[in-house]
Amino acid sequence: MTLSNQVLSEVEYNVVGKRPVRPDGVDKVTGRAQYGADVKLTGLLHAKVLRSPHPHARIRSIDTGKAEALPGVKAVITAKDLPFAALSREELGGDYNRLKFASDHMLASDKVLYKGHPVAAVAAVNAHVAESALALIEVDYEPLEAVVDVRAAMRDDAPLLHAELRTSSMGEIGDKPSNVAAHLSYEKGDVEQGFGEADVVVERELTTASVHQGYIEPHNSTAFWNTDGQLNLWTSTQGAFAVRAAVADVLRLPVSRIKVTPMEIGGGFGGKITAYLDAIAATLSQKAGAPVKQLMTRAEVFEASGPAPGSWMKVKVGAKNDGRLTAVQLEVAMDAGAYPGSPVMQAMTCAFACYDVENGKVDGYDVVVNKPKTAAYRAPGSPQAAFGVETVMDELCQQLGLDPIDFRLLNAAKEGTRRIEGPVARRIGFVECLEAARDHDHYRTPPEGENSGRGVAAGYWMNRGFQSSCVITVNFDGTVSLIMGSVDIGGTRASIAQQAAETLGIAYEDVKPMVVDTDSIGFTFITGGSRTSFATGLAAIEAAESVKAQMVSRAAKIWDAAEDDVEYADGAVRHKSDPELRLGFKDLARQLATTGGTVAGQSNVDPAGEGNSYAVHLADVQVDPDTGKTEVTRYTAIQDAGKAVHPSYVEGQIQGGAVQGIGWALNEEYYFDNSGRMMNPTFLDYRMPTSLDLPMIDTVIVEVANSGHPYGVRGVGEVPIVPPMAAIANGIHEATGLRLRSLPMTPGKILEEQWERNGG
Amino acid sequence: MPGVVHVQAKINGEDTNFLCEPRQSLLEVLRDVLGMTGTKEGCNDGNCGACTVVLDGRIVDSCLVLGVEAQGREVQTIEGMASPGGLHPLQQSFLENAALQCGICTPGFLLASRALLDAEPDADEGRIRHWLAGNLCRCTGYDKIVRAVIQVSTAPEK
Amino acid sequence: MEAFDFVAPKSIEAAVSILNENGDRARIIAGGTDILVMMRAGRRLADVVLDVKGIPELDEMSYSPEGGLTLGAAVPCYRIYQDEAISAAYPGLVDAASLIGGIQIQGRASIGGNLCNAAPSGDSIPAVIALNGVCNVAGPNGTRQIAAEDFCTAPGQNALQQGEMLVSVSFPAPVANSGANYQRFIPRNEMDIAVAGVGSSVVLDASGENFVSGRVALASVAPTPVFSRAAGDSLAGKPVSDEAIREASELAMADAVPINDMRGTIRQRIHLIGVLTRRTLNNAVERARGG
Amino acid sequence: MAKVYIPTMLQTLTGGVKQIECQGRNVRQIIDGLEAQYPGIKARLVEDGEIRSNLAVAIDGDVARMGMLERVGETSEVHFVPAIGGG
Repeated sequence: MTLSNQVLSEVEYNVVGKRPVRPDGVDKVTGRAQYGADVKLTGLLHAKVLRSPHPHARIRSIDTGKAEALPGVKAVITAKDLPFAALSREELGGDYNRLKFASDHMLASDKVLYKGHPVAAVAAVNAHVAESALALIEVDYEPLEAVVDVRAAMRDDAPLLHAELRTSSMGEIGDKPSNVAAHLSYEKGDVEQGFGEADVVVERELTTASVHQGYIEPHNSTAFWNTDGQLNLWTSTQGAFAVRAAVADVLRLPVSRIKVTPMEIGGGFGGKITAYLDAIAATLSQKAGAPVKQLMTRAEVFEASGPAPGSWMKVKVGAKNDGRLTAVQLEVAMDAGAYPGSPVMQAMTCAFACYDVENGKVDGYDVVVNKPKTAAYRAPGSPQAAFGVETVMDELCQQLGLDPIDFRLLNAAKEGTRRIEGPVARRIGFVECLEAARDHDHYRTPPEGENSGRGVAAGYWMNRGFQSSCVITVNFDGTVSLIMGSVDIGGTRASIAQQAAETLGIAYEDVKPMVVDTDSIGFTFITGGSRTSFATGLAAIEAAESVKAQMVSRAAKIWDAAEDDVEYADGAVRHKSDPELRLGFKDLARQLATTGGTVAGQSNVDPAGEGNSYAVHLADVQVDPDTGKTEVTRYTAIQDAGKAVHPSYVEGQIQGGAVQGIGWALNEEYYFDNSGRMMNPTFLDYRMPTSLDLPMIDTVIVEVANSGHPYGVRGVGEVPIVPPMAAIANGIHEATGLRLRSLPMTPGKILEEQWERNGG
Repeated sequence: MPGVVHVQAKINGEDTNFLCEPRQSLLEVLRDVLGMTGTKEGCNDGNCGACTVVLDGRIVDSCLVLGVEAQGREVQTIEGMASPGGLHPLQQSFLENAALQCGICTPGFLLASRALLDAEPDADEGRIRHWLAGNLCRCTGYDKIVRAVIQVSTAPEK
Repeated sequence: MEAFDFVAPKSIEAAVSILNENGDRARIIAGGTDILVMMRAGRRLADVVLDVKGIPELDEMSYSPEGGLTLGAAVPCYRIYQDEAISAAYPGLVDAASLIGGIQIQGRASIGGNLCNAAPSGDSIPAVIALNGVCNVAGPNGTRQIAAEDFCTAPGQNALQQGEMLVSVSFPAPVANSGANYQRFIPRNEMDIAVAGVGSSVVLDASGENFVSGRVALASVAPTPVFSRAAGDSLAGKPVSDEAIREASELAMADAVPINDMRGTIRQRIHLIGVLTRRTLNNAVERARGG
Repeated sequence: MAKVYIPTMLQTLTGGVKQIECQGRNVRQIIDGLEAQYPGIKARLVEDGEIRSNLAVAIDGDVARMGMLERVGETSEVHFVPAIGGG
């Protein structure tokens, strides 16, 4: 391993911490892995969705007659075909709004709320015919004024998206309709007093644009109803059970009538939790009496799946001359898109989690606007907040003349730090990350080249547990099958198999992991929130422990010994007092058939004890003063993984997250015209970084064990996207003297800032 | 209404006959007509490289080629990259270097990388980054992909 | 995409006849990298698509130091930069050919297609204009030539009449002490549309110290690529100097009439024309001096 | 007695009190205890018998898996925190 990727290990294991080849790797490098778009069924129809060209409009009428008459068309549906249309308001009671939002999000009934909002769908013999049929559907729209900016949407005179939406302030409901769905506030200590004690106070307003997760595989779903009324779905999702629940909700079906098979997934990053197509494909399939496959185009992915929200923030921090923080405050508004539910609460929770400060206050607003409903995107909410907080902290350091790492070490959150929303941190590795950054060759070598600068920023994600199920069955040849419900996006088959192998004391190659459908495993929450290696890993460990206990019992039977006299150690079962009696895992497996049949361990977990993630990033940038273009010339990401189960894939998560952050920092944005239409729904104009835009991304994995997991695992997938925007902004400041307070920091914006500084 | 066209092409070394509509792209033909789903669709407008195939020795985006244009020509896809004897060294290197996460862009990267190293066996990091700029990957940040290709390249710096 | 017929004529005559019969319901596919995207988006409709790559004149690339370069309209970009003699003689053309799209796109896309597509941002067009390129057109009434700077008439529209097709683009043989360069500004380093682009060519005197002539053309700052005659002409007879190059860049900026859109603002684009004109002229001078 | 932290937005209901000691072996009993002292507070925390969808209860820093049924220890700290998903 080169020095560019370091792992600072505290504990060595046999399998955990090694870098084996992933079990699904060969299928993926040979093109044999089956993704959702690859599903083939006899008599398969293809579906297309008609989408609103308007960001905001009332639907007066929809006429599908001509489309239905087109040869090759097998079914056409609108919102009238969804169960919601048949339910009365009285029947729905308090559930009315929630179900209307869920149903209208699938297919709009009375209003369209964003360009791309589905209004009808067609199933036909092929996608070309379905597309032709879309052009024959006549929709009479009454266009309405749209609002896409989060602050504009908060104004009293803003066009209202939902007539019945009122602001909920922790259960207190506002007295008139509003685009502000929720307001939350948390406070610790006394911020007024804290700012009063400060020698320096910095207060800034910042904004960020909507960005997309940018997975390369578009959404897809294939639906088929068996004649017994069982619905089968094959789909690309981060959570098969989440799809099942969402479809059951919208189609008013019991979950037992839906089987969801998660296909290989071509990237998600949070964007493949929402089920956009499945209910539509299912409804079309029911109407047509044939299986229906539906694929989104790239433009549909941009316009009608969930971006991360745009945001507005006001950040205020105060410190003594020695750098000690006295008070921090954040006001943040995030756009939820067309329906409530932005990650503003995550932003509030994460914003100051890197700092131990006595006085703090955070206020957050969840605001609906005429954009597609936002979805989760890697550490949802935290990157926006970190852009605000970490750039303002950098300005504070500059004013105080302090090194940014020394300043953060002085104020670092550590075990015992009480966060603003209340809970107290357990053992966390932020200080260790800062120290690793300070001691890194990168930080000790000045940035190279003219017009260059270095930025430092930190980030936090809380990580999550949630429910997971695993089954381990022992094959008679001594291998084990590891069955799980966690979809594998970035290599979790490997990391979970490693934990099972470590626990059983057997070789990694002897564990055969597989991801199965919703009928074949217990409820398992999504792959997301940096939970899978932690929580499903725990489930695998528990299932393995169950296997061990049963293997002990079998050996006791074979030896006619008491179970208490037999123990499991190092992949073998042995008699505690008779050294002659020892059976390796494989030898014992061979005898299972004659001692009662196979052994299977099963477990369901819903663990607490997730360990929080911290990261520190160092970014060197070079800014061309003539064009305003920023090149990232060197980049190092330092992160506490607790324990890196498969360091290569931890590095991969860190590198991938950092690069998404670099894209977010420099070029990625939803660009809207004056009427609120997205103008750049292609990979050409939505500029994600290419290989030519980046240096190698060096990593340092710090391992401060999480006490909530036997091998010390924390989550790793989310936090790498949190620091990059601020790190790059801080680097641009060092290179140019300019403080960019709006994302993305495009060449055009940098030129504008230069011109403004130079007097127009 | 225009009908279907009979096309003869050599695909992964095999003489192949298929029928397609003129409007069907080579990508559609490979996936929907021939059932070769290893070639992936990411954008359908030539901006992601997931559908990269080799057409008469050059890498192209198969979404921007009509199936009928394959008439009399030679197409190589990911399905033909490994030999019966085993994986191509690049496939092996991608596995060992963890150069894939979700895997959807992987076939395109592998074909593009092979085309590069076939033409320039000693391609260095800069050349590799330039050559692969037409292939988007959102999971890896390219670091491990570039390293995997460097490892197979004969470039002196490793 | 709506259904269409596909034909692959083997001669210019056959192609012209199909084009003439079908008017704008016939569309030519060469590299396909633009036309298929536009047809899929419904921005171009066709009853018949003509693959012209089988017509010898369109697939041919011929160069001699005396006669210059004739580039078949369907010759893909990679063939230009893979040819050592052409790369050495026309580095300014290679600049453009090697930055259109990525490697996959360069395997198919052609300079001729770029011209016919007539996008304001077409990367190769300023390079072709700067190099005095001439479009060789065939039609029902025979052949004619159109100067590259007159070829694009509006966004997505060109000077071809009913039944006409672009056969090739001719470039005069490079004269002694000449050099050319194309550069564009994009926010990424690849796979992007020019926010602004400039192609420049210069001829120096034997000393290499004085401009004999110059040509400057601009992309993405008007409804079509712009030939900034004033910028190029301003160089003639002047000593090579920062001052002369600055004056030319100001004249180029004056010829830029861009709009504000998602890719850039008016001010940014005009500013970039200044930057890129200076950079390309300096680079062209260096090449003219044998650098 | 568990130590219950009152969210800022509900401190109007407690007359500015930020923390109270409360008896209860699970979250339901804690909330009932709060309601007994400060009528109206339960409606702000609970909807249809469950913690409001955008809220969660944290017991000693761990988000309650079982919502209203989560056990609360004798000396536990109880917080009402934002409900968080991930990506």
